[in-house]
Amino acid sequence: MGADIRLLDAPFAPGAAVDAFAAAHPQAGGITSFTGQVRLDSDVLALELSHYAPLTLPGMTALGEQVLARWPLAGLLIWHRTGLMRPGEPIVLVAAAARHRRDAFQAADYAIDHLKSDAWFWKREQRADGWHWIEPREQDHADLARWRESPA
Amino acid sequence: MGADIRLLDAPFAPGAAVDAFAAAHPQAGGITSFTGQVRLDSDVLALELSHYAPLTLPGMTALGEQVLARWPLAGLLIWHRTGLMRPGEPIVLVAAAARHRRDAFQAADYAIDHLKSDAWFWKREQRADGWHWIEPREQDHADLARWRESPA
Amino acid sequence: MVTLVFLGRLAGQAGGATRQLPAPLDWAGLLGALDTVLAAQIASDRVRLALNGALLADKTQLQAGDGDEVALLPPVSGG
Amino acid sequence: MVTLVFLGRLAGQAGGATRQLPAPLDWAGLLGALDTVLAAQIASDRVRLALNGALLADKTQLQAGDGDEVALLPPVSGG
Repeated sequence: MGADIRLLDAPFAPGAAVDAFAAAHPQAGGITSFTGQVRLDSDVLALELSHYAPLTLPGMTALGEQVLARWPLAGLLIWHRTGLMRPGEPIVLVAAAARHRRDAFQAADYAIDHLKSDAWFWKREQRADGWHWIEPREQDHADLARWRESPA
Repeated sequence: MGADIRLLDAPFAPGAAVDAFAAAHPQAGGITSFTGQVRLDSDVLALELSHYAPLTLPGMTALGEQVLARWPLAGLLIWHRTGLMRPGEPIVLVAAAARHRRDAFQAADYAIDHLKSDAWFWKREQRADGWHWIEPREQDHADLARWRESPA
Repeated sequence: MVTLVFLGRLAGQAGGATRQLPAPLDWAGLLGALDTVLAAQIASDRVRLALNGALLADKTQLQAGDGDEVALLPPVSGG
Repeated sequence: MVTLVFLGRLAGQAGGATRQLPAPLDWAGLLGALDTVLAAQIASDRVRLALNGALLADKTQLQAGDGDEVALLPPVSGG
């Protein structure tokens, strides 16, 4: 079974995607999902995500294979928006279906942590004074380090 | 802000609930949710959950308050079905919205681990040969022990 | 009267989800009113008692009066 | 011709997402064709190069021919 990996250039509804994903994996007892959305922040008017097609989708696909190899999952979904997004719009959806909920939690957690490093996205925010590129965050490095210190 | 805690005696759609929850917390950057559903298993025809109202809802409410006190969340949702359920139907939905995704993951993970011990539910499965009560699982004890060993 | 509420598998073993017993009712009276198999189960460490929705720290200290509800709670089910 | 693709903030600094340079193109030729500020950024350890979608382990070994695409990749953004 392969993962459901998509780059989307238009808004999507995470709930409908997760319900369809859950229904497609009725042998799974649990589905963990994570939705990242554009935060409503008084300063941010819009967010733009750019990607480099020859690297971004292969990076997501490789991550999907890595997650499927590491946990016994019934299914895995990784969807990521590109283009221009407004506050409240979903940016990313990760869902993992598994027989046991610990596997579903760890797989979804790992996937979202690694999506930042294994897939190539560049973000900029539009504020009142113009567009600003978003730099890598220290917290992302700390999140990734968790997985190196203690194998799941 | 209080948690959205419900005991439901009829089927519900987790996706619509999570989308509404996400929309209600636009200041949160991430929403982690867990859906437990009745596994499609060749042996199991139906699942029945019974509860004791004077203990079950207060147990869920206390758990919600505990989770809100432990992590900086924008919102928390804990819904649990009771009554008779067929394979594929959702049993439980937990969702945590937070500014930072690590908080959302840990809060949802903790809530579902503790729901088993802090809320009072008794389950039985209908198989071809009749109804069978489900006993506590060793894995549940191991899941709870994780939180005692390492504070989040 | 005191209402007993049997939860989970105890309901099947008691032959019903509820039963009425005369008030007042204490721990010895409760055990004495049930058949020996059911009484032994309720005496086990794994079964807890709630009086009007409040768990008893020590179930042997049960003191139920007229109109009270005593719930008999076996271990909850796993996931 | 070789197509350069500037990603992220490099696109703004290059004044456009793509640029064409004559083939063949090596690392010295690339740096020499860009203004000094942009060349210094691309020479930094934090910027990686991909040739036709494949990351180069050592970007100074770049050898691009006619029709090739060279992507200039700054660090990806945090969450």
